[in-house]
Amino acid sequence: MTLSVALRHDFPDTALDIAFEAPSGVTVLFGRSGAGKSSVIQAIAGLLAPDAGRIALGPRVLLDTEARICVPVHRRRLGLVFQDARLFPHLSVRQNLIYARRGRGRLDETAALLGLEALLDRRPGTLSGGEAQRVAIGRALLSEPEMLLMDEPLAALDGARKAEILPYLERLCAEAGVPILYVSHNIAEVARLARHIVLIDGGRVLKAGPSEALLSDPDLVHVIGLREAGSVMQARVRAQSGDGLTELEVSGGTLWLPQIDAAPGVSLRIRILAQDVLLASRRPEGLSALNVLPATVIAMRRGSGPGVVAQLRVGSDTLLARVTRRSAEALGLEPGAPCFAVLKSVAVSPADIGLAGPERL
Amino acid sequence: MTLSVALRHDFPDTALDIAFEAPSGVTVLFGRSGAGKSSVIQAIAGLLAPDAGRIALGPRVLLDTEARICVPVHRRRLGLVFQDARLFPHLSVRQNLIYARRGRGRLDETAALLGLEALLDRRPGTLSGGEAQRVAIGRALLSEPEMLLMDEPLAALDGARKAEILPYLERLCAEAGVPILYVSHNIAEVARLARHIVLIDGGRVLKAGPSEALLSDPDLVHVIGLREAGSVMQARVRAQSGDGLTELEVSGGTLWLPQIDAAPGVSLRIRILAQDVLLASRRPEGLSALNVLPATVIAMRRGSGPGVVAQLRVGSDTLLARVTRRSAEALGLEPGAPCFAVLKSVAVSPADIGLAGPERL
Amino acid sequence: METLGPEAWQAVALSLRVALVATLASVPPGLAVAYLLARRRFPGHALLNGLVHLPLILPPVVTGYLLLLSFGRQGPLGALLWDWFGVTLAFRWTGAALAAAIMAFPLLVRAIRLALEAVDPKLEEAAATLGASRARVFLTITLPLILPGLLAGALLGFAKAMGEFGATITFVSNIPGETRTIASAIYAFLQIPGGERAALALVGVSVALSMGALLVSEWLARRVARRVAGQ
Amino acid sequence: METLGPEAWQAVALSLRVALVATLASVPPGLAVAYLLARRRFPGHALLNGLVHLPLILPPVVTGYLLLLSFGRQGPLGALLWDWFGVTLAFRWTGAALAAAIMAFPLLVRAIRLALEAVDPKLEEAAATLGASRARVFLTITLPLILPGLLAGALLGFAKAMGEFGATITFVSNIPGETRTIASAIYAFLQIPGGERAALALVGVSVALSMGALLVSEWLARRVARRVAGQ
Amino acid sequence: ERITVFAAASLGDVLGAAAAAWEEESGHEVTLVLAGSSTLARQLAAGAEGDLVVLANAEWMAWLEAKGALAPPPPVTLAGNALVLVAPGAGGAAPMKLTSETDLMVRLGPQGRLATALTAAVPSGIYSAQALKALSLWEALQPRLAETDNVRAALALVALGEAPLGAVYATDARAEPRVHVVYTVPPETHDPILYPAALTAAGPAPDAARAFLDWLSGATGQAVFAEHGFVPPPR
Ligand SMILES: Nc1ncnc2c1ncn2[C@@H]1O[C@H](COP(=O)(O)OP(=O)(O)OP(=O)(O)O)[C@@H](O)[C@H]1O
Ligand SMILES: Nc1ncnc2c1ncn2[C@@H]1O[C@H](COP(=O)(O)OP(=O)(O)OP(=O)(O)O)[C@@H](O)[C@H]1O
Ligand code: MOO
Ligand SMILES: [Mg+2]
Ligand SMILES: [Mg+2]
Repeated sequence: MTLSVALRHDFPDTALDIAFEAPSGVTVLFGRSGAGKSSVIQAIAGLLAPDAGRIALGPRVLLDTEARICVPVHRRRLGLVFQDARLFPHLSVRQNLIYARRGRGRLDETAALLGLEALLDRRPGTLSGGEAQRVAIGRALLSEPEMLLMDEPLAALDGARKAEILPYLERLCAEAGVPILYVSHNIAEVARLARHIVLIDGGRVLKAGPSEALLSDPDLVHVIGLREAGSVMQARVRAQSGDGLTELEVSGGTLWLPQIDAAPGVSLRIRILAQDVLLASRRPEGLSALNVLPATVIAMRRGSGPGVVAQLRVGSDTLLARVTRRSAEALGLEPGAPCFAVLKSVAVSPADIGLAGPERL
Repeated sequence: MTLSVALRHDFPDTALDIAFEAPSGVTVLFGRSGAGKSSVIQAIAGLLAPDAGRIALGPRVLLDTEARICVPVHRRRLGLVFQDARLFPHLSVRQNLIYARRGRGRLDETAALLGLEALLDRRPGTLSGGEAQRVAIGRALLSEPEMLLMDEPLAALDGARKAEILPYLERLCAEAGVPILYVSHNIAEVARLARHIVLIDGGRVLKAGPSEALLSDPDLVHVIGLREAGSVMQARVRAQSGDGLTELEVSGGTLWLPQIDAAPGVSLRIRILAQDVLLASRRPEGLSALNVLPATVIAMRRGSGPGVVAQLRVGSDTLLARVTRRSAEALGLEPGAPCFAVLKSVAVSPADIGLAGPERL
Repeated sequence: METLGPEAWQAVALSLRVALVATLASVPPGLAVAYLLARRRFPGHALLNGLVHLPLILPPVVTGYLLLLSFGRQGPLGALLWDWFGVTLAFRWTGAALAAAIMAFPLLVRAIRLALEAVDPKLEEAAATLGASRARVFLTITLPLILPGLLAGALLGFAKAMGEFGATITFVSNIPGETRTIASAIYAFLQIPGGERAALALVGVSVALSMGALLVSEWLARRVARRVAGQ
Repeated sequence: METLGPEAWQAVALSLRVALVATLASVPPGLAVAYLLARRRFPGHALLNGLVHLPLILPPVVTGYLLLLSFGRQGPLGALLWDWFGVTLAFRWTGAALAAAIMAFPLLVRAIRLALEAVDPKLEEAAATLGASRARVFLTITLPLILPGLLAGALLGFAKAMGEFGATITFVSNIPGETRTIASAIYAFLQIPGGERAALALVGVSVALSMGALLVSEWLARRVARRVAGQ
Repeated sequence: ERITVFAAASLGDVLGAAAAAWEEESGHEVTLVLAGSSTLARQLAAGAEGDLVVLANAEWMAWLEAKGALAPPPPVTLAGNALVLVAPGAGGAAPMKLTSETDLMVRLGPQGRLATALTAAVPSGIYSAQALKALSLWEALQPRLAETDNVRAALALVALGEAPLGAVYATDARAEPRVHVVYTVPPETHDPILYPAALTAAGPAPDAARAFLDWLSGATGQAVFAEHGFVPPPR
């Protein structure tokens, strides 16, 4: 189910002019503070009436200012997690969670996932910031929406909690086929979840496309942040080794990564940060890095700093590596040059591995 | 100026029993959602009256339940940034910023730092989540407090904006001598800012101490998160090289890092993530990593996963490295063994470099 | 209260009944009108608002007279009520309740309206995104959140209904057991020399009853407010 | 309005003056009492609350009678005011303003109280952390935030003051040019044969004035509410 | 000189006319303060500055005298009035003869009520009650009364057709076109209806007040009362 959004709206000081398509899976809206992310979410949910626009979820037209269609908020069946939790203060956590009445049966399961079991009879006024945000997530999940709109849902949560919730969202998206439109500043979350990324800046779409392409686009390194630039590779589980590592097949060879709970044959998406890749002119030895893949330099892009981003071909995948200019010169890296990409196994954390959605198998 | 906190408070379902000292500089309260971080902040500010406790900032006793001392909130001179922005809805952004009346002269400067120049005449109701949070930060900064209490102030902000605000907070702390108590889930922020860390869990202090010690304590790796484990090294700027790199002197040798704007002789704290360190049994060659330091293994700690954390001595510093068990065995890493620590220059981002406060020179 | 004869107690009972019925019966229309005034912009907004305030602005006797003109047996509305429902208000306690309700209406509406205007529309939006229809949003979010204001308004209405005299006696006169409320009885006592004592005794009863209502409403409101504050 | 003679216009002017003075003068004590009732717990809380509601509960005539007893020249408070300040309220327009203010007081206080209870204490806390004393917090945060409620209360008070009759005539009588307000004048007209026409004309004027006040207050309240909502 | 006259509100128009004439004649000015008899009496007792008081009720005058609020001479009666029964409509129907309770009951019908002022408190109501008792109609009619706070409200009930009958003063009935008199209550069935007047003890302008009182009792004043339908006071 594809969400297609096209809207124009004038605020007193700024203007939105946004158009994008969000195919099934997770689409991340990414952009700096004030870019217009929340406004887009609100318009899709029906809480902001844009000056002009058309919004459709699959065959359902939710808004068409030309055709004077505007489905009321409560009929849109979109689960919205607000940037602020917006819990109902007079209802207990339990009552907040089952407010939508549809997902009652899954209350216990959802509460457990979000660590809310002990809080069910509390009132929102007594919750901590993160607790409130988790209730808000649960409330939206239990409304069994046709699509989830999540506005920085995990910003108030600690890493451990995030690591529990993210895979659930992923499964929901993959198994229940609920597409998610997700706002985040956190590129690790973005890379993990996003099948599709929409980069917004100053009320306009800067770039939109599959996450693999955007995250490994050296032109976007400055937008995404140097430290978070990276690429996404397709991989297939080959075997589980005894010592806690999983053997994966990528187009350019074999990767050993910390154990991934997936059966042999399963397809995965693996995000590799540019800065986690070392380059070597000959195959290194006696090094703690297990993964060494032969590569060819496609392009070298200089930024303003001392680093260069090397775009490499590894098998049929693209890999980014960030090295200093000094090293690049010392190693003689230039387009067409052969080299070896060195990748530490532990540099790929579970947060960087996502299931490839069924559609992409 | 040291903040000393000791307090007990019973909530209907949970209890707080917290005691710690926050020396000058930045102290970070770190702990999972619901641990009690915000409650501690509120108690220090005087917004939560604990059942029992004593809170003193330097010579000023703010609270002493035994001596029946309780300085009213408005006389505590603490600048508090709330987890929610809590802007005054009826005042413009400008009026919000200068509400405290003290720092009026620095309005323009602060607004520029926080990117609020264009928003000064707006009302809070029209701001985006991140914009509101920036106004809240500015409001607290402009109150010229004797201490800053910041409850996840940057959670709603994008990386670029964070990268602008963090150095400012650092300078404020170092130059103006304003201590900061900072709540954060984001270990990168923590490592960057914290001189002191207080780990809270379930209403109790799990561990407290200087950040170098806590962040490189392999026992705490599971609390901090595998991916974020690392160590902090003291370094001194030696020279700026022409190609955008800065040469630094560390106890174990020389490091080349992307340009750091600091004069030769300045002391710095550099955070190095365990997963960014590769180990080699002999000095590697033809590799894009510029920094190779001779090291000795102090200890090897196994977690539940496939990785081990190697604690290394490099000169007089401690360095953590995370490698797979398979590599550790292949390289023969065991306590006492010599090896080489390999560190990519680009792996240390500006966010990982902090000024060492004047007190620590 | 030895000074109070059975007639006086009858007046007390009647006053209670009139005030209670007036209060309860005016809550639903009060809610509706307050909602319209607080949330909707429509052509007759100012007119409706003015109409609601009229009983406050007019001397009570005038209100009573206008009620008589409209709801008396000869009045257009009174005739209608009689023809359609066989209901007659003139000289009935129901008429007294109507008079009390109308006099109390501006107070009730204003309290509810203030409460409605204090409800954060973002909460109602959140409920709508969870699939709640307008009616459900109102019943499950708005109504509970305005409950303290509703209670305050109902209390004001009740107190006013207990004290109302001018409009009531003008509209439904003073028929023992039917329309002779405490206030009418007090007035009657005050008209004769030396009647102050008996009036005072009735004033005492009236004050006691209303204070009881006040205490109950404060207690309820505090409970409700704590809930609404999410604690 | 040809039917209105100069005496009637005198009553209109007087009513306006009385209602305005009553409203303005009761705002500060109304604020104080509402603040106490909304924010403080103290031993006399229920008593103060009851006292404030009394004028609503009592038939106006009784309130007027009690005022006469206390503030009349022979009354204890009246004597005190006279001895200390040379002020006399009985049978003066100032007394009419006092009566109107007292009758309007419960409405004013309740509106302010509802508004106060809707203010998010977190905002006041935030102001305190910025070094604002209690007084400054009240003036810069609380007061602006309750302004819509204050306006609503003042409007109710004004409307009530315009319509007040029973307490006024009982306390300060019906002296042309001094205490004969519109409502008293209407009463006087209704007591004589053929006076209905003149009474009706006065009702018209009274309604027009109050509607004017209503429109102004609604407009103001809307402006203020928009500000308070942060837009 | 200006004098203040505290007068029963029902005397508003007659005293207004009288005052206008006297002002013309004497050069003094009159301020009329109109309210219910009980209100005026209490206010005078509480120190209100009235020079002359005219009530619709002898009892409150006696109460004032007992309080020492009056100055000599003793109260004089300025006028009298008659009690009548009125029915809605312009009239034309022959005046009724009240002989038995049945006649009244027939006119009231199964539902109708007899409008009066409060029979226990307000003068016209008290007179009505006395008359009904004297006519042996009280038992039957008491449950059928609609008592109002003043006689004008009772009149309004009849004028609007809400009550088929009402007991009011002749002066009120005379000036209300929407009612007609169906019965004049025999004066011997109730206490005489009197409007007493007196000088107050605290009045600041006793001489002028005395002059106005005398004028009212005199031929010119009495003529004004007669013009408004009042009957002369019994001598
Ligand atoms: N008024 C209250 N009544 C009951 N429990 C409370 C109350 N206030 C806080 N708590 C509980 O105390 C614990 C600590 O809350 P606190 O807000 O300090 O957490 P926190 O560490 O700031 O969490 P987060 O990172 O989610 O903001 C939480 O479990 C919370 O539910
Ligand atoms: N009602 C309004 N009036 C004026 N400007 C508005 C209004 N609402 C939003 N804006 C502006 O529109 C821009 C986009 O706001 P939006 O909330 O969509 O940002 P965002 O991308 O969600 O930012 P953040 O990450 O800080 O939450 C902001 O600059 C904001 O100030
Ligand atoms: O003139 Mo009266 O005292 O209202 O019957
Ligand atoms: Mg946003
Ligand atoms: Mg918190």
